[in-house]
Amino acid sequence: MTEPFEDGPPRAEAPPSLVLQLGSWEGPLDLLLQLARTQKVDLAQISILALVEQYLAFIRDARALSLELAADYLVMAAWLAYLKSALLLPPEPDADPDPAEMALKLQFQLQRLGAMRDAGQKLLARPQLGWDSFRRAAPEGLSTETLSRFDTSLFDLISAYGNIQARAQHGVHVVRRRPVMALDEAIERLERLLGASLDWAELVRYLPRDLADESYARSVLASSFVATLELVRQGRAEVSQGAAFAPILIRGRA
Amino acid sequence: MSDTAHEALRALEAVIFAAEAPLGLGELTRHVGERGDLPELLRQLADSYAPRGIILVERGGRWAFQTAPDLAHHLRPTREAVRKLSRAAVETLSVIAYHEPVTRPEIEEIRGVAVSPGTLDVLMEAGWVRPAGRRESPGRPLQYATTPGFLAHFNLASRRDLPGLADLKAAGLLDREPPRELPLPLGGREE
Amino acid sequence: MSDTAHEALRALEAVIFAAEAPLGLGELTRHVGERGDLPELLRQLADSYAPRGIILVERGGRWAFQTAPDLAHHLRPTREAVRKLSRAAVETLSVIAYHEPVTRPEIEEIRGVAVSPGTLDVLMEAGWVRPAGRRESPGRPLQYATTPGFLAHFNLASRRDLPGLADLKAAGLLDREPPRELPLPLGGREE
Repeated sequence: MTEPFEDGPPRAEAPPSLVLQLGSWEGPLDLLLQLARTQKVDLAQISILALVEQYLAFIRDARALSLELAADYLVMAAWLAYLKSALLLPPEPDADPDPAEMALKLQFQLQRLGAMRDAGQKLLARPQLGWDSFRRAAPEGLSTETLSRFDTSLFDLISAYGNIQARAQHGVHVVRRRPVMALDEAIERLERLLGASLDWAELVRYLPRDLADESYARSVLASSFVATLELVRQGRAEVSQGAAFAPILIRGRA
Repeated sequence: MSDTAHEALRALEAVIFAAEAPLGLGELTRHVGERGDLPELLRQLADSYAPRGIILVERGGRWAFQTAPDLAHHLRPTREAVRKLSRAAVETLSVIAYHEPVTRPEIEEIRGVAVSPGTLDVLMEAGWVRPAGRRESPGRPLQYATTPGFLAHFNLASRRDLPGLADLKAAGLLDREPPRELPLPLGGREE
Repeated sequence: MSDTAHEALRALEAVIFAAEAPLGLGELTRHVGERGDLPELLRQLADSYAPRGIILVERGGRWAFQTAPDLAHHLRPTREAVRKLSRAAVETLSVIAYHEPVTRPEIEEIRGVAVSPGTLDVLMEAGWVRPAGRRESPGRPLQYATTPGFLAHFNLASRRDLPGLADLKAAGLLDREPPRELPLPLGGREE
C-alpha cells in the first residue's frame, strides 16, 4: 500500500464515541425521548438529572464538532441547564416554578410522546383494509326511488282557469291596421310600370292618382322612393335630380 | 366437512366476494391454488348460500355473489313524496280540462305564453293528461285530453261538472286581479 | 329461528352486501323496515358469518362485509397498495385518534414540533381525519378528529378498541391539559 490515495481520498478522523445524527431528530423533545430510551427504564422511572446530563453532553459534542444546531436545540439546552442547577441546589420551599414539578412535567411530556409513538406503531400493526381484508370491489349500491304524488285541489284548478280568462279580458290589445304601402308592393309595382318606359319621367307620374287618404299617399310616396333606390342598386333603373328639391326623374334600364 | 375443504371454501368465498367481476375457474385456481374438485366446491358453496340473502350464482362459467332476487325491493325501496304543481302546470291542466281535446299551440294561445316541454311531461307523469290523437288539420298537431285519473283525483263525475265561465264569474274567480307575483309575460316564455 | 327473523336476516345481509359504504342502524331500518331488535339481529348475522371467508364487521356503529384478514394472501394485489406514511403522519394520526377532538396547537405541543403543512393534508386525503368544528376558546381554533373511514381502515369496531386506550387513560396521558402549564421551550419544525 504505497499509493496514498488508492482507497479513495483521505478521511477526517471519525468522531469520538457519540454518533451524531442531526437531522434525524424531530426537534429537541424527540431527541430527549431517544436519549431517555437509552436509559432502558420505564419512562415513569426515568432519571431526569441523568437525562439532562445526556442532552447537555450531546449539545456540547455537537458544538465541539462545529455542527450547526437549530436554535430550538440550544434554547432547550439553556432551559435544561437551568433545570439541572435548580435540581442540584438545596430545595427552596418558595421556588417558582418548583424544579421538582418542572422535572415531573418534562417526564409527563416524554411519556406522552412515547405513548403516542408506540400507539402509532400498534395502529400500523393492525390488519388494514385494502391490505389484510377487502371490501367488495364493485357494490351495486342502494338507492331510494321517489314516487311523486301531486297535491292539487279542484279550487287550484278552477281558479287557475279563472286567472287565465281574467288575464285575457284585461290584456287584449289590438293594434289597428294602418294604411301603408309595403316596400315589397312598391318595388313590384314600380318594376312593372318602368319596364315599359326607357324615357326619363318624374317619379310622381308612376304613383297612383286620386289617393283620398293623406297618410296612405305619404306612405306610397316614401315606399316608392325607397323602391326606386333599390331598383337603382340592382342596376334595373336610373335616377336623376337636377337640384335640391327639384323633381326626381327615373327611367328603366334594359 | 374436512378442515381443508372448509379452508378452500373460505378462500373461494373471499376471492369471489372481493373480485371486481365474476371469476372463471382459471382465475379462481390462480387465486386459491389447486384445491381438488373446484366445481364441486363451488356447488357446495352455492348450496350453503342458497337460503341466505346473498347467493352464489354461475353465469357463463363465471361465479359471483349477488343479492337474492326476492329482496330487490329492500335495495330500491320506494318513498312517496308530495309535490306541488307549478302554476304553469296547473294553468295548463285547467286549459286542457276546459278545452279538450286541445293542441299545444291552442294552449299557448289561451294562456298567452309558451308551454315549456316539461309542463306537459309533469302532467302526464301525474297521470292526469294523455295524448289524444292528432288533429286533422295542417301539421297534424298532437292533441291532449284529461284521463279518468284526473276526474278521480278532483272528484268529478265528468268534465261537465267543471264550473262554467258563468259560474266562475259568479264565484268571483273571473274578476279577481291577477296575483301580484304574476310574472310579466315578457318574451313569451313561462317561468 | 323463526321465519320472520330468518327473513329479517336475509334482508339485512342483502342490503349490507349491496351498499357502497358501511351502513348505520338508521339506514338499515330505512331499507329493511322495522324488524325488532336490529343490534341483536346484526349480532346473530355476524356470528353466522364468523367462520366464513366473508365476515360481518361493525366499524364505528356502521356495518359492512369484508374478507377475513387471514385470507389476505389469496387477495393481496401484486402491487404495493398501501402507501408508506411518514413517521410524522403516523404520530399525528395517533395523537388525533387518542385525543380527539384536538387542535393543531395541541398536536404540536404533544409532538414537540410544528405540524408541517403536508401532514394533516395526507391524513385528510386518506379519509382518516376530518375537521371537527371549532373549540370555544380564545381564537376559536379548528379541531380535528378521526372519521369512520379511519376505524374501518384499521379494523376497529369503535374508538374504544384503540390499542392501549384504557391504560393510557388510566395513566392520565390522554388528559387535554398537562398537570399545569409547562414552561418547556418547544417549537422546532419537523422534517
